[in-house]
Amino acid sequence: MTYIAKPKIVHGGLSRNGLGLTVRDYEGGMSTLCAGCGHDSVTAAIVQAFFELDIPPHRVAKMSGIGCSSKTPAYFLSASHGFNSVHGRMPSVATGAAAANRELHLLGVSGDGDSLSIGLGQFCHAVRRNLDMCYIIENNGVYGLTKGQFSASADVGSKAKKGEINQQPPIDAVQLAMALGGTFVARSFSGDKAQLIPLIKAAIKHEGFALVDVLSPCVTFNDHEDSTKSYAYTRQFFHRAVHLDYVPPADEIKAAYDEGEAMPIQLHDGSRIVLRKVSEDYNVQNRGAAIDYIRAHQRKGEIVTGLLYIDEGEPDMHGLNRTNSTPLTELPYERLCPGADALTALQQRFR
Amino acid sequence: MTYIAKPKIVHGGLSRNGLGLTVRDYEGGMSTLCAGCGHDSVTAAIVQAFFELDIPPHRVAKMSGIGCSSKTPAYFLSASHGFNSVHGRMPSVATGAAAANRELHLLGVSGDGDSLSIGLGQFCHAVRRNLDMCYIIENNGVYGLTKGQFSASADVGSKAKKGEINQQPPIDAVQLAMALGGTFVARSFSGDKAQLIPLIKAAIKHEGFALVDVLSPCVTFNDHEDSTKSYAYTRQFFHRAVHLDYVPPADEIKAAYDEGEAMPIQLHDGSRIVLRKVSEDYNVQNRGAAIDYIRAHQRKGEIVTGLLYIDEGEPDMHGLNRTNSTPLTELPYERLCPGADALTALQQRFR
Amino acid sequence: MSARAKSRINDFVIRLANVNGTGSASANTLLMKSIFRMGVPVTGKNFFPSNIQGLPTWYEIRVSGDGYLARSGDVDVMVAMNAQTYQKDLNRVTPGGVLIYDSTWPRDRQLARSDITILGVPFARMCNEHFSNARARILMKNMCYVGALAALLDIDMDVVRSLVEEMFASKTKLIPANMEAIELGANYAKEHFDCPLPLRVAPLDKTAGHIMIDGNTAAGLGCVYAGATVGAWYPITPSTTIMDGFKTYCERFRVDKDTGERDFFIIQAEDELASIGIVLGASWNGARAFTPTSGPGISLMSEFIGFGYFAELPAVIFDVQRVGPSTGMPTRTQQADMLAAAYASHGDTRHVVLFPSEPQECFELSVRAFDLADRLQTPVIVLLDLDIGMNDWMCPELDWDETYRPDRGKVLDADALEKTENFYRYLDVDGDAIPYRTYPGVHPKGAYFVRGSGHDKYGKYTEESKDYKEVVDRLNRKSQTAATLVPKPVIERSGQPTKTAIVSVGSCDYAIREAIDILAAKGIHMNYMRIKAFPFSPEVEAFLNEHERIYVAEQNRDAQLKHLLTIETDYPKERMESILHYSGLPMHCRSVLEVIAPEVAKGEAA
Amino acid sequence: MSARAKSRINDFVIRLANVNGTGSASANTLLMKSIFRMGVPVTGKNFFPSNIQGLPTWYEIRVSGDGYLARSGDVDVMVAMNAQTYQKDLNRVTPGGVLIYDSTWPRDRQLARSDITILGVPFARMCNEHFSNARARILMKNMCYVGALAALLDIDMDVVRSLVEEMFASKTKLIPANMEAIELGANYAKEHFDCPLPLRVAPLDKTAGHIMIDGNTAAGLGCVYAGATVGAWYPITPSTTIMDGFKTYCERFRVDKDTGERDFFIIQAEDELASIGIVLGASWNGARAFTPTSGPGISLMSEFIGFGYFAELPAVIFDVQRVGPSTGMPTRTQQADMLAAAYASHGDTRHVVLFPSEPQECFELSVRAFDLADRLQTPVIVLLDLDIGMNDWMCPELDWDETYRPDRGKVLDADALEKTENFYRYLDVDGDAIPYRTYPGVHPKGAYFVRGSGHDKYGKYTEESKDYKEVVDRLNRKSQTAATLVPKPVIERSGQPTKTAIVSVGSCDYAIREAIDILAAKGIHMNYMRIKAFPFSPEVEAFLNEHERIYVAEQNRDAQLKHLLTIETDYPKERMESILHYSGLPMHCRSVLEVIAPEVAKGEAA
Ligand SMILES: Cc1ncc(C[n+]2csc(CCOP(=O)(O)OP(=O)(O)O)c2C)c(N)n1
Ligand SMILES: Cc1ncc(C[n+]2csc(CCOP(=O)(O)OP(=O)(O)O)c2C)c(N)n1
Ligand code: SF4
Ligand code: SF4
Ligand SMILES: [Mg+2]
Ligand SMILES: [Mg+2]
Repeated sequence: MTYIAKPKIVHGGLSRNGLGLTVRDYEGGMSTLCAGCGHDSVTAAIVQAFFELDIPPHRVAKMSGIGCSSKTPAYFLSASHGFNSVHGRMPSVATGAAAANRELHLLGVSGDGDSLSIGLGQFCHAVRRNLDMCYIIENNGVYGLTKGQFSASADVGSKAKKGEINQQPPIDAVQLAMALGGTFVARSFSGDKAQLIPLIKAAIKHEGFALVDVLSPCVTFNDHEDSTKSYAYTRQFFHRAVHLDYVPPADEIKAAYDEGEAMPIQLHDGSRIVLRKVSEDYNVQNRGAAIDYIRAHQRKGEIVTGLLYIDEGEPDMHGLNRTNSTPLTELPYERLCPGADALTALQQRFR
Repeated sequence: MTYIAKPKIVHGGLSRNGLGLTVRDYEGGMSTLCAGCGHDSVTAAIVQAFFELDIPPHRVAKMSGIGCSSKTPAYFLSASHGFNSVHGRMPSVATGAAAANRELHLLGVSGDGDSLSIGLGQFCHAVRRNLDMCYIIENNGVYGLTKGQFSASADVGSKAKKGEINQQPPIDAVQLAMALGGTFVARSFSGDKAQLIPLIKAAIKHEGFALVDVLSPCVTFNDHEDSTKSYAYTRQFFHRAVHLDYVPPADEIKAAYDEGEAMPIQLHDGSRIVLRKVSEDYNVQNRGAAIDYIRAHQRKGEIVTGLLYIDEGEPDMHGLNRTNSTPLTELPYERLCPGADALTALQQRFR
Repeated sequence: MSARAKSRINDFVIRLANVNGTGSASANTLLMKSIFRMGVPVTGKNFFPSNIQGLPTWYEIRVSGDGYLARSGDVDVMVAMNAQTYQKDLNRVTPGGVLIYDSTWPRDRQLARSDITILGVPFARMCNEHFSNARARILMKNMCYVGALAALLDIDMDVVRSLVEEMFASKTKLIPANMEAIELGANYAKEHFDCPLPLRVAPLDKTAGHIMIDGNTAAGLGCVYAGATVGAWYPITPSTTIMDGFKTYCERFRVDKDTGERDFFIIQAEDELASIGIVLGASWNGARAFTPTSGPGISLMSEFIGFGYFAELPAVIFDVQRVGPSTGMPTRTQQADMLAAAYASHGDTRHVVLFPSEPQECFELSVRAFDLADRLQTPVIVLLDLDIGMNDWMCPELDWDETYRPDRGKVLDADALEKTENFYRYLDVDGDAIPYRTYPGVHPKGAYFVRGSGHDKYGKYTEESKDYKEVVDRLNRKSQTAATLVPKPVIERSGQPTKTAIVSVGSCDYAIREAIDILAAKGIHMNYMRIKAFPFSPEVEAFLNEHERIYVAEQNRDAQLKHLLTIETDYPKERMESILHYSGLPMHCRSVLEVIAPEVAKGEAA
Repeated sequence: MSARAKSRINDFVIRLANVNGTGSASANTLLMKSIFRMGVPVTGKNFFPSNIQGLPTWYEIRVSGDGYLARSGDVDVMVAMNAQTYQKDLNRVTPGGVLIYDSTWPRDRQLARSDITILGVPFARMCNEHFSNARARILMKNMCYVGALAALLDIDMDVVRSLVEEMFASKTKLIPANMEAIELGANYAKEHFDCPLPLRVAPLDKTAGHIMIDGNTAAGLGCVYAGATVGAWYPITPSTTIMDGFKTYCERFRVDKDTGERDFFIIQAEDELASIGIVLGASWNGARAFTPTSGPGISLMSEFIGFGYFAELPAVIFDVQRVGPSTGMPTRTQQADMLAAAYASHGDTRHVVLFPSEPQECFELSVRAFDLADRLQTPVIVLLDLDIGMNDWMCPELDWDETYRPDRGKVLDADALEKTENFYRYLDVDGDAIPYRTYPGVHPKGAYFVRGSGHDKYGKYTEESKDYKEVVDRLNRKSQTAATLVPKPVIERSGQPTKTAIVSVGSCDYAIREAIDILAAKGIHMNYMRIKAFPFSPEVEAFLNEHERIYVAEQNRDAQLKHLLTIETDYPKERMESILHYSGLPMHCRSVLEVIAPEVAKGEAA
């Protein structure tokens, strides 16, 4: 974690975002992960995404559980609020945080162990509530921090470093989120920044639960031959279904897209994403078809990536609750307390 | 629970099963559920299924969590072993029981609260392990025992007795089990004994995790108008996709079925189930198609019932572990203990 | 002659035996409230099974002009409406008492007793004759016995009528039928028996300024008044009605009439681990948040409670205790989660625990719990029990000081942060072991990293012994600060020189007060301390030290309160003796007398 | 002059500073084992960060001809291989000690000390010159410092060689390179320095009949020998290697050579709630089942532990304690889960807890835990800690009594059931408060219903006070039975008349023995009792009562063992004084001396 302070040298030449901040202002402490760990690439993508979105760091809450992946919030956005909770239970903490202050940007970073083993129940229920947050799973098929046991996302037939072969079918966060009514479901690869950064941006801007399942190889325990979560394997079987561009609210959609091929989707704050199909037969707004497509490719050993499903029409958790649009934490006490007279009046019933 | 002893009168005229037992021998204590509760019908179906399967009651372990549904093991098979565990955690107890003695028949009875809220994680992981058990969810969309709060299976728009309308998308145990690689997935209705009994029989005989999600209305808290889990609603929107007959090992398949329409599937112990499509376009051995079919009907407000998916080819939990075929509990200690010489020898490494 | 035997006017117990799911609850409340409105102190205890319909249930009303509102253990009037338990109910009647049964059906001649008065009223027959609807016939039987009792016990019929009118204010159509049923019963009684009985109600003026309310509703209301905005829960008996109460009043007071927008967020979580996670997340983010639960929930929450302790996050947890261990008896009462609450979670922890004794205190301590949680930046557990939480208690009217403003503790707001050089989350700036905190999003300088792993006083991750110890040692000191901030014990001195005292908590209160009076009448004088909070304020130990002998009365098997006193004070353990009541039923004074003065207890029982 | 200063031969501490993930562990083990093979008592403690690669890590080897194997607190030889921590490592050396560093790069002249000897060896340069592969260059540096130390400390090179040969028995190709690296270091040292140093190893005969093993492996092996067939777990540091150990030996001894069929089932559960659920299910069904975990796991398991207590199911739980509260410091040691274990779960509970002090006892008590769990039909928690569990300890060779047969307790088998009239699960037939149980499926008469809800002595559901109390009162008596069955404390008397004693548990043992010897040398005599189990056997209280003053030494902030003694015995609390060590590092004798005789402690430190 932020054990080691990273020297912060601002180069004169660094570009500044709309807030006048440089990318350095979105960085965090020095990573203590293994050299080459996929998670560090995700960290870099997060830094870039927030920088490009002009979000003030202190308006972001970084939520995590326990694991190598869950440590990463210490390595980005050091000026943001961090909450490193207990193993597998970050979704509930995020739910409470969201309930209290609907305006804070919530970014969850979790691992496959954290979200799909111990945290599976909480993860599913957060999807179901359509909690407004960007939820990244740094998925490596193993428990990194406890030294390489298979996680629930390990594929059948994948071999552990010590030779053991996983026999149990994997739990796929993407298919699960689809089945549970998730409103933004994406998959990517830590090695593919070009895809990952716009995805994270869109996920942050989506109003509701935005899952980004990122294949993020563990170089120490799961990057060998016969692992299906290694860099080599992922690069080989990686299949882009859709290409996504993120367009900020003020900007014009600049690139020219052919009709029918490109589809702009408006997000709640006026920003848009422009989707281009890479694969002919993919429909990002049809849940059933999307599931089929993913499953069909999965049978071929292929990993479908990109924004796989989006529904901007569903209300988020606050919409369902009809919460005051002012964050609850900003309501003055006077508004919350019914007062002495009301107390007297209501006690009539108790006589 | 078995508070009240039920008078056991064996009528001379009762038929006897292969073990010479009557259906009375498969009954339990007097139910303390509300008159008309769907769960009592499921109880009756369980009694009938075990009676017809000639299973000695004491070879059955009845596992449950907490809830009205989870109380029911006290109302059937009183000569069986019961384990009423804690709320939502029965799947793990069943997993341990199965590990210890692979020959005991495991029957789990749970509720939608027990399995889909607090127990969601354990439920999913039991499916994933392909634990050999028949797992019945008595699904009423509410928490009966705590007086009628919505459960996670409540449909969007369903109205509670006190008027509240559920807004969150339901968690569907059937779709979840499909997504998690479940090898036997069925849905039925407590009011449809003709469908339920053979389903439960097949589920008991299936080697692996057999889910039977039974719509089982709660007359006290969720049987009013505007509830989508009421008797009336279920009867109306109930849609049989497949018809199932269970045929014991020794028996001939008697009924004549048209080619193509009827499909016999052999179970591990030599018994068979014969499936007849009610609906043209249903394929019980195609996971993707099954999911699609269920989802399509769901969009129309219809509840697809019957055996929805079966795969007799996957190894169960013991198959995956390659456990000794003799139950672990029956292995003599002498076989388990490596002995003094081995201990001396292995300590060479520690010098 | 026992203290209670002195007068049978306004001093007896009615027990109503019914089947659950038959609508007897409102009839029983009506009966109790009628007595209350006559100015006579009264209390009602509900004994119900852990199921929904069809099993025996009892409601016990103690009428006590002297204001003794514990369970007495006697049954002076039994209303035996449940054939299934008739035998048992008959046996339960205290000699000299009265049993009322439904004489629609012939009573087994075997089931008789010569030492009590047995009165038959044909409730079912009368209702069947008067009402045509099947459901009404069942419901009206209940009203019918209320009528009979009103006549027998001399309850003011005008009071009954006005209560019925209030009960059905929104469905006035139902009033006549209900009154008819009541009158049926009353008339039958008047015609067939000498009314009133010697054992009866006489108007008094002892309930003015009081209400009848259950502790859970009062606690839920307290959360509204404390300004809580986020409530997370997973349903569990007997805590569920706390959230019901919160919801009722939030819906009444916190929904915008025009837009329907809500100034609160209630989350029915997927389980208790999620409930407490939600509370911690919301509290961290600046809301006042709480969760009601019961024993199994506390066990499930214990990992997160330890997190809250170490990361120093406020949280308010209500544990409405039921009978343990494990699932135990969910509809029975006990005080057996004290150790589990005080030291919840692995590692060295010590939590703030509050012990209300009745509903008015539930309201008060629920507000106080939020202030303490914010001030001390730590989880606060409010331990109610089923008896307090689910039964209707007579208690002082709730009142509200309009000048109250929440104590949010040491929070640096945007202005303060703007002026601050550096903000360090876990630094003991003021020497009271309580550091400053910030709410997320308020100011760039306020950002910090919350973690349950080792951290130093600046909030940085650490694995250094020195830095770690600095933090846990401060937490230990914070616990001492807590002892000075929590509510002080209630101390009542006998007025006579004595070196003996009773120490207790929560719902034991009435039973102990009654016992103390009885003992005093016998010349045995006792001081009394009711502890309201853990860690113990200095007054607790000081009080102990004044005495040579302490009786510690509590409702659990293992003497958990005594354990806490033994661990946390220097008072010699050998001078403490336990009074343990753990049957699952509310405590009565006999449990106390039996230990302190068995001979007096015997006299009482006679 | 302190006891240790007497001789610098076979009496010093080596500390090796490295970066984790660079393969130093096997080099350090090689070094330690070489000394062990020379017959000299030795111990190794690993201080590692909670990450996988790139952070500082230290390994500390204490060499003690007298067999004092606690951490000493001194560093006599520092091998400073990590540039990042060089300054800190330099400061850590005890005056008069030696520091060895990698002189490949020039050393900052500022970083010097005149009171120690500083020796530079160009490890990196030599390895870079000798090895071409990048990974080998890193790994061989470690072997190189082993060589240098072997020369400097006079370690027998033949012993080193044979150990290297054993280490690489399955990859013999690697032996020459490793030996080459070792010789590089040894030769450099011999050429440049006076070898050996005054501080050195001399052969002894004190390790015969001993092994070097970590507690977790020994515990895992114990589970194999106990006949456990089902192991469920969720990985958590520092308990993970218990299951690794179990697995290793099961795979060796319990897999059918021909069919590959396994006589065991290890289930990696989805979390700790599931692990304990699996264990309870398997135990109920007749298997011996266990789960290893650490603090957070115990918190998560507490609901189920209470279930096991109330439903009376055997279960064996290993809690390898780490620093709490919450996530705390996962790679540091502590004994702070004692209260959490003893009274885990809501409601009145009291669990059986065992406290092994070193690996051999881990083996022994792990077998014993299964016997007790079966005999008492209740969860048994074995409390190790990170120091015992993950460090290599010298301990007596494990031996096995071939006549041992598991005590499965009171189980009615098919024959017995056949003869039984009626089987009632919770009936106290023998008066020892332990009822009879059956395994499911064995016989029709053996069926019963397990539940965590209220049940009577026949096993039937109940909500009756009397029936409920009968069962929990028996459970209380069962706890007394437990006290007579658990391992008795280890008591060591000073041989001199004394009224003072030290009481402790677990891994404090060596530190206390060393302190006792030091104190004895100063004429301060102390008796000693090491508690091995809870509930305390009668011997515990008897021992306390023999003394006027008791020091309770333990590794936590809150004096949890003292709390347990205060609650569970009648020994006056005011006569107990705490010795608390909770830095997260293994205890050393100074913590003890500082409390008992500060002047002695000072002398020792000098
Ligand atoms: C309650 C609890 N159980 C177990 C652990 C130990 N633990 C820490 S991280 C981890 C697994 C992490 O795996 P994953 O989430 O996939 O993260 P990765 O390290 O692979 O990025 C486990 C089991 C814990 N901290 N808390
Ligand atoms: C840990 C825990 N939390 C909460 C409860 C309270 N509780 C008992 S049953 C139940 C819900 C039961 O719902 P479901 O499983 O759907 O069963 P049903 O009664 O509807 O058949 C709850 C919340 C409990 N017993 N234990
Ligand atoms: S162990 Fe794996 S997941 Fe953890 S930091 Fe190293 S490479 Fe990354
Ligand atoms: S409350 Fe509902 S679920 Fe429970 S017994 Fe009654 S009808 Fe059945
Ligand atoms: Mg992982
Ligand atoms: Mg339900």
